[in-house]
Amino acid sequence: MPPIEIDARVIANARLSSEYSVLSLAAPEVGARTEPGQFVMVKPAGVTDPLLRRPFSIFEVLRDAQGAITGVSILNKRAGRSTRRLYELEVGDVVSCLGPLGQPFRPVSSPTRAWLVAGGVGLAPFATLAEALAKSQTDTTLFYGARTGEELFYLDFFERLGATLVLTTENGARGTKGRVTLPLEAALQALGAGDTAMVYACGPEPMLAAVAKLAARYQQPSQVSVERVMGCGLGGCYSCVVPVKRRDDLSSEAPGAKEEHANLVRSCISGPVFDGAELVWD
Amino acid sequence: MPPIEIDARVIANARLSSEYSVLSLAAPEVGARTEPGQFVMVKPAGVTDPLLRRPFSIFEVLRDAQGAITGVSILNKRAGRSTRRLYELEVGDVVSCLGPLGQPFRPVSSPTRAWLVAGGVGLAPFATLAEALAKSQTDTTLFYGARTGEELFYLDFFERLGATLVLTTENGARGTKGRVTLPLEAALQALGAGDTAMVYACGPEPMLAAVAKLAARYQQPSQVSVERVMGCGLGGCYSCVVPVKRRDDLSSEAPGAKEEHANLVRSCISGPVFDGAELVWD
Amino acid sequence: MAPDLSVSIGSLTLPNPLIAASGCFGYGLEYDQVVDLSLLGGVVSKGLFMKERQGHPPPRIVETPAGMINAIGLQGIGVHRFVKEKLPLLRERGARTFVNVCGTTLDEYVEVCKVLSQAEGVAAIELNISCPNIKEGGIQFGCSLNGTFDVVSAVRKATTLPVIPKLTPNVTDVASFAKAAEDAGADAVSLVNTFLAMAIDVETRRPKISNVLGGLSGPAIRPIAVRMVWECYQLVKIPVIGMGGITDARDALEFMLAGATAVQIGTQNFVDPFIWAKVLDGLTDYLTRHNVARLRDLVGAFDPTPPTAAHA
Amino acid sequence: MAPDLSVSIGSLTLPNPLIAASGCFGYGLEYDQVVDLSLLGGVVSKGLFMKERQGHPPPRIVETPAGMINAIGLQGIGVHRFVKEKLPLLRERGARTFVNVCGTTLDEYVEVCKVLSQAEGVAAIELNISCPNIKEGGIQFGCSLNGTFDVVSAVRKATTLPVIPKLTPNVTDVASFAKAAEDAGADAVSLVNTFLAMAIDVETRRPKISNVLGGLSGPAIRPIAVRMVWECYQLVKIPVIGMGGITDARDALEFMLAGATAVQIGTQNFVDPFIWAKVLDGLTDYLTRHNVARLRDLVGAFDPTPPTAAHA
Ligand SMILES: Cc1cc2nc3c(=O)[nH]c(=O)nc-3n(C[C@H](O)[C@H](O)[C@H](O)COP(=O)(O)OP(=O)(O)OC[C@H]3O[C@@H](n4cnc5c(N)ncnc54)[C@H](O)[C@@H]3O)c2cc1C
Ligand SMILES: Cc1cc2nc3c(=O)[nH]c(=O)nc-3n(C[C@H](O)[C@H](O)[C@H](O)COP(=O)(O)OP(=O)(O)OC[C@H]3O[C@@H](n4cnc5c(N)ncnc54)[C@H](O)[C@@H]3O)c2cc1C
Ligand SMILES: Cc1cc2nc3c(=O)[nH]c(=O)nc-3n(C[C@H](O)[C@H](O)[C@H](O)COP(=O)(O)O)c2cc1C
Ligand SMILES: Cc1cc2nc3c(=O)[nH]c(=O)nc-3n(C[C@H](O)[C@H](O)[C@H](O)COP(=O)(O)O)c2cc1C
Ligand code: FES
Ligand code: FES
Repeated sequence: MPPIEIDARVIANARLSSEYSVLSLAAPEVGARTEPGQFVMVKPAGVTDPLLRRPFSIFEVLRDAQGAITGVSILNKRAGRSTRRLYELEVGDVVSCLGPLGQPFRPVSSPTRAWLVAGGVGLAPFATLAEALAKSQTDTTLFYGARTGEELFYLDFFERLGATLVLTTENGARGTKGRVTLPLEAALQALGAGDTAMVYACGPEPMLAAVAKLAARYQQPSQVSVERVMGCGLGGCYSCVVPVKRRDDLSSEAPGAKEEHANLVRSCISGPVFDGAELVWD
Repeated sequence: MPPIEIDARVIANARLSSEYSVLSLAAPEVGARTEPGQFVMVKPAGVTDPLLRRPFSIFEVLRDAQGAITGVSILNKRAGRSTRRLYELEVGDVVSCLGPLGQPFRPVSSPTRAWLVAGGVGLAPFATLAEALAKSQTDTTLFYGARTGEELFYLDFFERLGATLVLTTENGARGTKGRVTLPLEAALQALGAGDTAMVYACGPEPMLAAVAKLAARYQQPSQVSVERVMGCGLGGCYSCVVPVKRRDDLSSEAPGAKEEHANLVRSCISGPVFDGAELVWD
Repeated sequence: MAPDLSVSIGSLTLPNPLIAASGCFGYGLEYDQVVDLSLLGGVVSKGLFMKERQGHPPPRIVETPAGMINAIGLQGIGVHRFVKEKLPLLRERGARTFVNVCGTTLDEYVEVCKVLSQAEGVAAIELNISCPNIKEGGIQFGCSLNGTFDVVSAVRKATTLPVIPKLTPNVTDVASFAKAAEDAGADAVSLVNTFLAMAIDVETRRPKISNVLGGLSGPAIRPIAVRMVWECYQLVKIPVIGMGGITDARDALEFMLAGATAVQIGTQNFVDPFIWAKVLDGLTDYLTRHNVARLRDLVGAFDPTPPTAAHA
Repeated sequence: MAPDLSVSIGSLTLPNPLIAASGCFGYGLEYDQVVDLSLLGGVVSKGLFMKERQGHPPPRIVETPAGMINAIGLQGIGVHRFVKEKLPLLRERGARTFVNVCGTTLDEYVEVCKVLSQAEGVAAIELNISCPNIKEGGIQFGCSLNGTFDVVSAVRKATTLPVIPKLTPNVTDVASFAKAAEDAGADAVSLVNTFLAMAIDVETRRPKISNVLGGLSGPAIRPIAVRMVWECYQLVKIPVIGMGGITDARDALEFMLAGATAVQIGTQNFVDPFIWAKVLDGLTDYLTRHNVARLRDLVGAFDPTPPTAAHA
């Protein structure tokens, strides 16, 4: 289905902290097409600075009391100019929203377990994924790491869906002290022979690399959502490339290519979700 | 007194029509220093596009119920990108405001009469001037021309101050049909021998030229407020020059200058108000 | 009657002057879902060498005031795969395909053009002698009058397709390069490619993109690009294709008034992939308001008489 | 301890690297009421010829995306009146005054510099060989390596004041011009002057400014200017003074990391005449955060190692 472009009104902009907000947009057409793990390219409407849109995972698909889809939300973390502007938007402001875009997560179902590994704002694509997994009653665990206890958001949401929560914080204020990969490795070790867990990950790239390597070490499959600087989100600019082992963009017979670094594919259309084993981590 | 720079909150933005609004700004320090005919350089705060500020006459000096100065307003007419943005501002938005700037009108007092000639948005500097003239009980007439009857604003305001109103519209819907110079010339003709009227004018440049020439023809003094594209409002950029006969910016002994066109002086600091007889009209 | 938007570039007639700029529209097919490619005046492919190329490591772009810097480094599938995999699909969709041709040597330019001459469905060749993002070839030709003349002459002999050298703005006198291209037999010139630029992250003191240097595009450069188009228009007789920061119909018309027969849209396509219909509507609206029957009559219709000083 | 913001340009030591750019600060005195001129690193005067000049008819400026085009045409009071009327007042205020010197001929440059050498209170001469807004002289020197060498050599012989040629960005290889200036005995170079540009009002089909062509300045050009400063820094040993679109401390630092010993602020001064204190505070804040004792240690401290691809 082709992406939609819509000037979406801000329905709400809930500040979760001085850095995080959940920006809810009246974009029912986008919500209706969304699959877990897809993203939107957004910018405040009518504004020429910033010039380019910015990519954000679709956090929630919003519904009214009757269950009709009313829009989407994004979990926005202030990182620079655009994200600061988005943080400051008020109800009624208008955001230009293009999406949904990209390859979604492939949900698993029982007996395979779903392990969602989120680092910080990497939680974003897992709300819709957890909903899909809950629907198919798949055994779901959220491994969720943040810097502090105050930056662990939406725990109720995931609990209500029946997910098991395994929390870590860097300062130890809540959950295990340390990185989210610690409890993940413990769980992988404890996994019964013959049991399978699909390890989904989203977060900072070093975390993604660690998660993908851990999953591989314990012979479990993984799907990771990468974040690259994106100019267009549609495959037009080639700014968002990631190195992959498989050559799905360049043919493998390409002369000379072998001497070069790994095959660079556009994460906006071939991703943002990739098989963790497929990516080249340096 | 040096100008003030202030990030002023929008107190009100009253749309008078689809093109005109009165934008009220919480800038008491600017209001406190304002003399009739001065201007401010404004732009929406925190915005880089448009980049440059735009000049606007100070329309009203705003006061609270106790008479304390609370800010200034501008009479904004949509002409391009900045003025459209200003038109669209809402209460609570912030405008970066620099002023007051420029040379004010020199008010006259009895027995000299004050004739204020306004074309369209050229009404703006006359609200504060009319107040000053009312205070000194100077006999004041407002000649006010607009395209249509709906574009004649703030008539009550001037009536309350005791000014005589002479209105013209291009479509004849209200007042005399035609240009504002028509009733002005009639009044000049009717002026008793020995009587003096100071003709103040603000409006489109062809109107200013016509008014200044009329005043001169009938041996009356005039003060006109000119509008040039301004980059800085402080004398820094030399973008706002107007040709004057007197050489107050270049010394008259300047060799070679005579062969060139008229002397160009910066209207932001030597104006915007000039003696009508001093300007070169082409 | 609806105004006539068609324009001609040598033997080529386009239904309208709006062309998707090279490197800003993938191979065209990426935009299949959002635009009907046949409605565009034309589509320029990403820059193509003989062989595949990986391009530069990311990060490859960074936003700057009213613009962006890119150093993609001409990642691409090579001319053979393009002809085999992309061209047939573009033809099917009714796209008028311009192929942006790169080379590290004069011979490579000629070879790529020969391959394209044998293919079906190529409307014209845009000779990329102006990419600031690769060290070998390319801009070396584009920054030397002799280099420009030589590569255009060589390609001219190798193909009967329209040849449109794309000029770099990173020179003192761009019009002299348009003239060299014309003298060498070019059918048109296109300009501008990007301005060599860089951005530093002051917190890390490192470059913001991996290649350090990249090319600046977007609205920021438009006033310079318009000036360059006007300079070329005054000096050469062949059509000029203008680009650099076009965001709407007004910008497109500014280039056409300055002498552009057609225009390309690059960066704005990232901002708004649905721009094409909006600009077409804007052109029609302008022509209707101004009572102009044929858009092509506006090419070079800029009147240099100074405006009046008073803005009121 | 407060970090040391001072920088040296040849024999000249400035308390900080922030200099008001020529043509963007009147003769300095216009800003007396809003800035303490002695707090600035320096103030560059408007461009001055021997004689007074009227400049171009208005409109002289137009805003463009993240920038502006100007064609003031060097309206000015001439060097004699400057020395008589402005210089004493600037001295009184403790301003370090750089004089921007123009000429229609090589002799005029020399004559103006001689007059300034005899005056009291001139910190340095900025040789304007790069104004795009006048036909005769100026940029003719700035666009030719020999012209640059000749005018700098001639002025070098005529004065003991520091000589700082101001380079135009409208050339293929700006660093070669910096080198020519260095070889001719310049004490430093400053860059960039404005980019030749134009804008057309599509409704009237007329130019937006009376001179048709003008110079583009402001944030739009910053990425190109930074690149040029870095190129010059790598090629010459004399200090480079950088400018082009600086709006805050971060932008100023970007130029210094790229190799600028000092920086000038032009267009942003129009946007915010109170910018100076803000940028000074920003510099101090940066140095404190990064634990750098002397700002000058950051000059050229750019590290070209590519950043990591992942932004998170
Ligand atoms: C598929 C995808 C999904 C994402 N989902 C979320 C999310 O749900 N919530 C969230 O807060 N953030 C998300 N991000 C990251 C978000 O896009 C960046 O934080 C944002 O672009 C920064 O913009 P800025 O103007 O605030 O920062 P800038 O000032 O532009 O830069 C700050 C940092 O952001 C990075 N960045 C800049 N532009 C882009 C871009 N176009 N794409 C990616 N990174 C960029 C820069 O490398 C830099 O490190 C996602 C990114 C991708 C690619
Ligand atoms: C001293 C003075 C007082 C003014 N008072 C008022 C007022 O009270 N109310 C009001 O509505 N307008 C007033 N103006 C005119 C107002 O400044 C312009 O309408 C405004 O700058 C247009 O900006 P824009 O971005 O909307 O238009 P643009 O898209 O920039 O241009 C539209 C028109 O406005 C003119 N213009 C652009 N920039 C400037 C500038 N910096 N200065 C002057 N003109 C410019 C252009 O020449 C053009 O004709 C005044 C101008 C001056 C010089
Ligand atoms: C991401 C990107 C990639 C580009 N790749 C090419 C290319 O492969 N070949 C080429 O000739 N120009 C390339 N360009 C330049 C554009 O075609 C165009 O000349 C330039 O961007 C100016 O137009 P714009 O301001 O509308 O983007 C590229 C530009 C961008 C932004
Ligand atoms: C209105 C205006 C007038 C200028 N006049 C001069 C001048 O007289 N001499 C000169 O060397 N540069 C002149 N310049 C160029 C500036 O000094 C500076 O080089 C350029 O604007 C880039 O810096 P910025 O982007 O900070 O403005 C002028 C620039 C502007 C905007
Ligand atoms: S973001 Fe443009 S190709 Fe992926
Ligand atoms: S507006 Fe800058 S000098 Fe008058």
